[in-house]
Amino acid sequence: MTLIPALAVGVLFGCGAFLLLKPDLFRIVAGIVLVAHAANIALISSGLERGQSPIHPLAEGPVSDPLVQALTITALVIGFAVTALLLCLAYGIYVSSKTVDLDDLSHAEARDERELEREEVSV
Amino acid sequence: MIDAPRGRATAHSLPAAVAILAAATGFAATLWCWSQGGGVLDLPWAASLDIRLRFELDGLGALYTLLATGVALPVFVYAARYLPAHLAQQRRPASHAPRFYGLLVLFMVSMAGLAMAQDMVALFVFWDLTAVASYFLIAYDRHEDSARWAALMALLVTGVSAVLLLIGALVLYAEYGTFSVPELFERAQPGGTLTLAGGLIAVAAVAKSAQVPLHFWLPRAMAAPTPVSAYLHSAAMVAAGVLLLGRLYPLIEPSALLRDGLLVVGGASIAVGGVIALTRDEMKQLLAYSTFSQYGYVVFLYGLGGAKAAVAAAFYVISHALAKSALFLTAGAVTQATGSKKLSEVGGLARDLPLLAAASAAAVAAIVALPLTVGFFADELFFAAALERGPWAAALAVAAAGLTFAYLGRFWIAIFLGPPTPSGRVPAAMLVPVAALGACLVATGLWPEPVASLAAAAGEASVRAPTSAAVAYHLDARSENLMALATWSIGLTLLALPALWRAPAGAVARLGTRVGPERLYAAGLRRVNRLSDRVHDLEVRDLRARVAAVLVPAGALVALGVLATPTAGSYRVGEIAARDAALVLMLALACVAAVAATLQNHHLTLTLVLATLGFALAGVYAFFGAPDVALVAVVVETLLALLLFGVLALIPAQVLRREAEIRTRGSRRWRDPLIGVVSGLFAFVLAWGALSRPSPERSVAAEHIELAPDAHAKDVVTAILADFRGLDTLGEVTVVAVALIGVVALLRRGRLW
Amino acid sequence: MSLLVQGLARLLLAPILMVAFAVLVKGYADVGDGFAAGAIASLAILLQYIAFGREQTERTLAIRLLPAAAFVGLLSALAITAAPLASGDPLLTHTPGAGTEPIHLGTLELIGAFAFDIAVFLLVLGATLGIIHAIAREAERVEGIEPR
Amino acid sequence: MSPAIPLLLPWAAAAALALADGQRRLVGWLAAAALASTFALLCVLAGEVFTEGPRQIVAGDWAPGVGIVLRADALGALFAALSVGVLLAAFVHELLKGGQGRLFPALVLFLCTGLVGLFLTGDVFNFYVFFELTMIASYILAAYGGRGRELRAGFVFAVVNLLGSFLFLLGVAAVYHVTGSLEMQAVAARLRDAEPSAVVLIAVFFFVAFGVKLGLFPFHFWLPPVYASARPGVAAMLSGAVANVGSYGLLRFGADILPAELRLGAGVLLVLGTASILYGALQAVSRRSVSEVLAYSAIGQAGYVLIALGIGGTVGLAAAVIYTIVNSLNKTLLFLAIDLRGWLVGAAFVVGAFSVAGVPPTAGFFGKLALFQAGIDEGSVALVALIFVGGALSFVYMFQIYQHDFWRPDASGTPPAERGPRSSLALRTPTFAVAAIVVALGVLPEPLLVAGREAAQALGAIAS
Repeated sequence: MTLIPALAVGVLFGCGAFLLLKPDLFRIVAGIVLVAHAANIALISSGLERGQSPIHPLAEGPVSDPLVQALTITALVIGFAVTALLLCLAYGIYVSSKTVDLDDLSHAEARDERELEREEVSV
Repeated sequence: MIDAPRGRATAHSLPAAVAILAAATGFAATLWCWSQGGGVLDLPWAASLDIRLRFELDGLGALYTLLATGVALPVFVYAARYLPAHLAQQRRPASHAPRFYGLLVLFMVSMAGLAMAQDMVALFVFWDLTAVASYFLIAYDRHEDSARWAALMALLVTGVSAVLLLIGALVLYAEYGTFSVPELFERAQPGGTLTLAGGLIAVAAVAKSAQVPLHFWLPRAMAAPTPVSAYLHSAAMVAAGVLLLGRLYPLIEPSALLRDGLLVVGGASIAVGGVIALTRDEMKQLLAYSTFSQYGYVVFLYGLGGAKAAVAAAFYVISHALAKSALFLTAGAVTQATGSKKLSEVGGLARDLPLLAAASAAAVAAIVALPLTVGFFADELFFAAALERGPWAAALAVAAAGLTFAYLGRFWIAIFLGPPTPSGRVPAAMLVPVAALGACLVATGLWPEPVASLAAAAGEASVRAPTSAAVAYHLDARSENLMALATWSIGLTLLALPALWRAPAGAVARLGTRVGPERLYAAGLRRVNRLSDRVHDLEVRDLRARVAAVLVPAGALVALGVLATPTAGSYRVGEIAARDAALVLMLALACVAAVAATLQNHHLTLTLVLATLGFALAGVYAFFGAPDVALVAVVVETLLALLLFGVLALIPAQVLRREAEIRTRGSRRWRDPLIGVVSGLFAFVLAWGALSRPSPERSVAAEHIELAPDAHAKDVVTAILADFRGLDTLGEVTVVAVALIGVVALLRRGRLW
Repeated sequence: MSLLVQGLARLLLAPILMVAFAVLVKGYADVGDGFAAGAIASLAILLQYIAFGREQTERTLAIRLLPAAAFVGLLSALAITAAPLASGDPLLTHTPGAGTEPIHLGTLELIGAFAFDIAVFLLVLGATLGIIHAIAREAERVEGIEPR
Repeated sequence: MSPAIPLLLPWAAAAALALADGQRRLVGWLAAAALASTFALLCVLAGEVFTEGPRQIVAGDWAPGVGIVLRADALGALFAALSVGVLLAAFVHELLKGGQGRLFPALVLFLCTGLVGLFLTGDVFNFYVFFELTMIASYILAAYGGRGRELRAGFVFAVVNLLGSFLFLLGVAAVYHVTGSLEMQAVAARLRDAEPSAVVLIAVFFFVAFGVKLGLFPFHFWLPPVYASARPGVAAMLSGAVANVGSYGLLRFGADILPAELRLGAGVLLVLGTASILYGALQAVSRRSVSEVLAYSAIGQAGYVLIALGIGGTVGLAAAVIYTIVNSLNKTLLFLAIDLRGWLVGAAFVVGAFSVAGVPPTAGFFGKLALFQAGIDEGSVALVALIFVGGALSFVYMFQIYQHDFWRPDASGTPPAERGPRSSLALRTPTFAVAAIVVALGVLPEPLLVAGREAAQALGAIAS
């Protein structure tokens, strides 16, 4: 069980990265969600032992690493919070520019820029 | 000329008085201290860097401090009269006056500090301070394009080249372990390091003294008000360059290469400055070219090497400073009287302004080395030093002096002789300083002893050996006298027959404007700006490219990391037991869902796929023996899916549909998946590499399991969350709280309800 | 359909809240913690939003102060964290200390960390509710000006 | 003093003030008071650390590692004090200017909490948590109250930096698996014995994560729109305080925890640093608005920190620390100054400009000096030439834009920076205070130099 979780991390991260390259704001959010999942799998699988749930009283035998579980929970919660924020940010962009497409937004940005660059800098 | 308004006179007179007082006090104090045999002030500054503020009033220090304060005195007196009219003419408030005097005093003080500093870093600090002061003074009329252009040019040339001085100091420090100038002199050994450091220092000095090819900023700096030009050209800023050469001479002199370089630079400056000065019509321009030509003499002298040359250089600086400031003030007074700045527009002023004519005649005489002025001795020493080097140097010296004679003669004759132009009154306060300087030049011409002893002391400081400067009039046919005679005759010839030089000199001047270094500077600046624009146009402005710009280099770095370390045997497949089947299956499901997510165009299906993925991962956690995580994952995924639905429901369906129907086109069709694969690969490599190498040491988790009962908990995970690593939990929930703040800030203008 | 949902929602509210409470108090002995409990409770309330709409839900359930309670929760968590500093111990030092028997309420052990978990519960419940409320209000605004 | 106190104080203040209406002046001033006390506490803490050595406590009174370790060493305490000081100045500026949102004070305090936490924690995962706290507060601040442009910039900021954060988290997971610990000292010790092939990859992930944060070429593309569109006070916070996270992360995780990998990657650092310096400076030259110039300048300045880090050794690390401090003060000063009008504002700006160009008597001079010294100690002509060229370009861009904005009259006859109503003296005070500090550190550099040296030595302490 070394290669398999690593593969899963790779697949999730790659898919997330691919989604991040999309022009659609919501698919970008989905990309962040996937990347966060990849990190969570990496966390949970980086436990140094695997076995029964770490709840006392413990039977004989290996116990699943409780520390990475706690870390994963923390990371999950943080991921939830930032995703919620990112969603609202994406929605805020929609409200202000009536589009969820980054290509449209880039045009707007380029327009702002041209406005600014009209004049040469002269000392 | 518009007279200064009487009101708000205090804005002018008080700071002017303070400045004049400061100059006078400084001069008197320096004189007194010097007469007491100098002195040393040694203060700790930055002990960690081994930098001290060590000042010493040695010959060189005394010379330049006396110049800085002594020339400041008449210049400031003149400014007190000049500035109100200047501001009134430009319709500027009197409140602009104090900063002028403040900057002038800063200029003076930094010059004095530079003159006396005996620590390389302290030298650099005062060196840069003169650049700062001159920057603001040149740009004093900042609404004028020429002033701003000139100020930026002066700052870029002198400020950037100054850094070379710092680098030189640091190179010496790395080699000899000290910033102290006297200690450096003791420890420095001729060789590559010294030549390198000396060369860097010499470049800084040459730029500051406006020597070819870094001379072009100086004529531009004429955009400054007249008192500033007068001061900058005579006793400060430009003088700082040769002061540095004198101060650090023992670091430069050992290298023949550097000496020859100085000879070339000095000679070229004399020639270029002199020839162009011949062609200038604007008074201040002529004087500006004259200045860097004159400093060319000094640089040339330092290039000659030896004690005699060092003394001659010091002597020359004194005589030039006095004379040049007088000439600038003359130009200012003439402009004040006639309203004109050009030689061709004035003439015959000797009748209306006899005092000015006489005083400036003394100044011109001093520079062209006529007897009865201190300038005669300056040139005598110059000729003597050149002679010592050889006949070619002597010939060059004579030619140079002849050129000087011609253009300065032209200057004086054009202003004061010929048909008179109508002129207004010149206030006494603007005449007296010129007269005083002229008188000073004549007085020292008759009694050169003080100047000579000061120059000798300065030369001594430069070459670290006793020197002397015995000057006197000798009515015999010694070679110096013959050279002087030759000079005068060359000068007179040039003056009498302008046809001889008009065409070639004009050609040189035109060539200079067309391909000269100023042109290079302007083109360089423009090109840097253009290049900047072009690079900016290339910059990615698109989020996708921004994300790719993180992922692709990260992938490259990971690849580098893999290549840089041995990988054989460091990746293990690990054993997969039969009981892991469910886990593997769930992971596979998650992967399938992830791939499916990349293929979904519809937002609602995408949300469902994401939820599937989340729940599959909850299963993974469960099979990892982590029920706590699974529980949290389930509720979080549920909340997240609902949130996604909720937000998507706020957006009109057609907007989403249109977005879903957009197909990726062009190079993105293969580029995006490729970047995705690369990113997946590097994440995989990291995860696999790390997972292949479990820590051989006892993990801290084992201690957590043991200690959980001490925390009164049965569930170790909860114990970690609430006790062992409670700070993490506190931080994590704070992130949730801040996310709430963000959401309400975005959607509800910060209202929680 | 909507009647069915409303009925179910009303029916499920109390049991889900019970589950949340159980997850909270049993966190130390079994699976669960403050975060999970808070999230479960907020799911229960979210269900009411879906079934009855924002206005009715907010009328029948007194949840107006819950988003603010998130910060009260954070404050109490901080107070619990900082309390040991008063007696010169490092932050988060648990009471009762190791080896001391805590007070029992039935099978429930009263320990400092439990209070910490309650604070976390409050925070999570309040924060998620605040987000839900903000989105629900936004939905009303959108429907008000942009009929679809 | 326990490092917990300056951590918990802004935290509690943030939670309490989130309940109040931040548009009320009282609330704003309470937040400023909280920031000021945090700053004072951190100064005291830094003083103690500098004179008596690091302060360490373990949360929950457990053994180090079992509980989370909070450790204030010279580097952490210094960066914490610096960043909170910058936040204080920028926040008071925004407060006096008014018009900020209801939750603005609370957000700034949360940002402060995150920063103090991540500078003072001695635990790798805890660092991640505070890192995220800092970043989420920054995202919101960048987008706060904005319409189109700010929101877009905020979104890009969030996405790119989240990607960086998750890369960091992947690295943390790997660190735990390889070492079995999260406590920095134990991690550092165990990583030394670990097989290099995994550790190098961890180092790469950390480097990318902090490179993104610092705005290093080529990870910088998010930075210019964010700095250019945020309100000046927020831009000052981001460039003066939040960007320190990147330098700190590189120093802590590079020089402290992964010194061998840092040496291995020195070449890469130098190459990327060079690219950053040239790219940032070149871009900055012809930008038309001051905030854009400053944004690109920030990219260039990050390159200097990287170069110093690549040179390494006590001299190089000290240069990195000194340069970070100087850069943080410069950026704060300049961003605040462009928001002001009136007497001496130009002077304050020009102090910052001279400091960026490394002209005495400003703190920037000693930053440059330290860099040159590091370059010369390394014996590299190319590096010295690079720092020289970068410095020359900084003269060009700073003074072109200074003259353009503060001197050059436009069609209306006044320079752009003199248009509009004068700012009150009170509003100008924070900016003047920062300018005074920049000059004071240029005149009396010893505190700066000692701080740099001590912090650099503290870095060696863990590894040895």
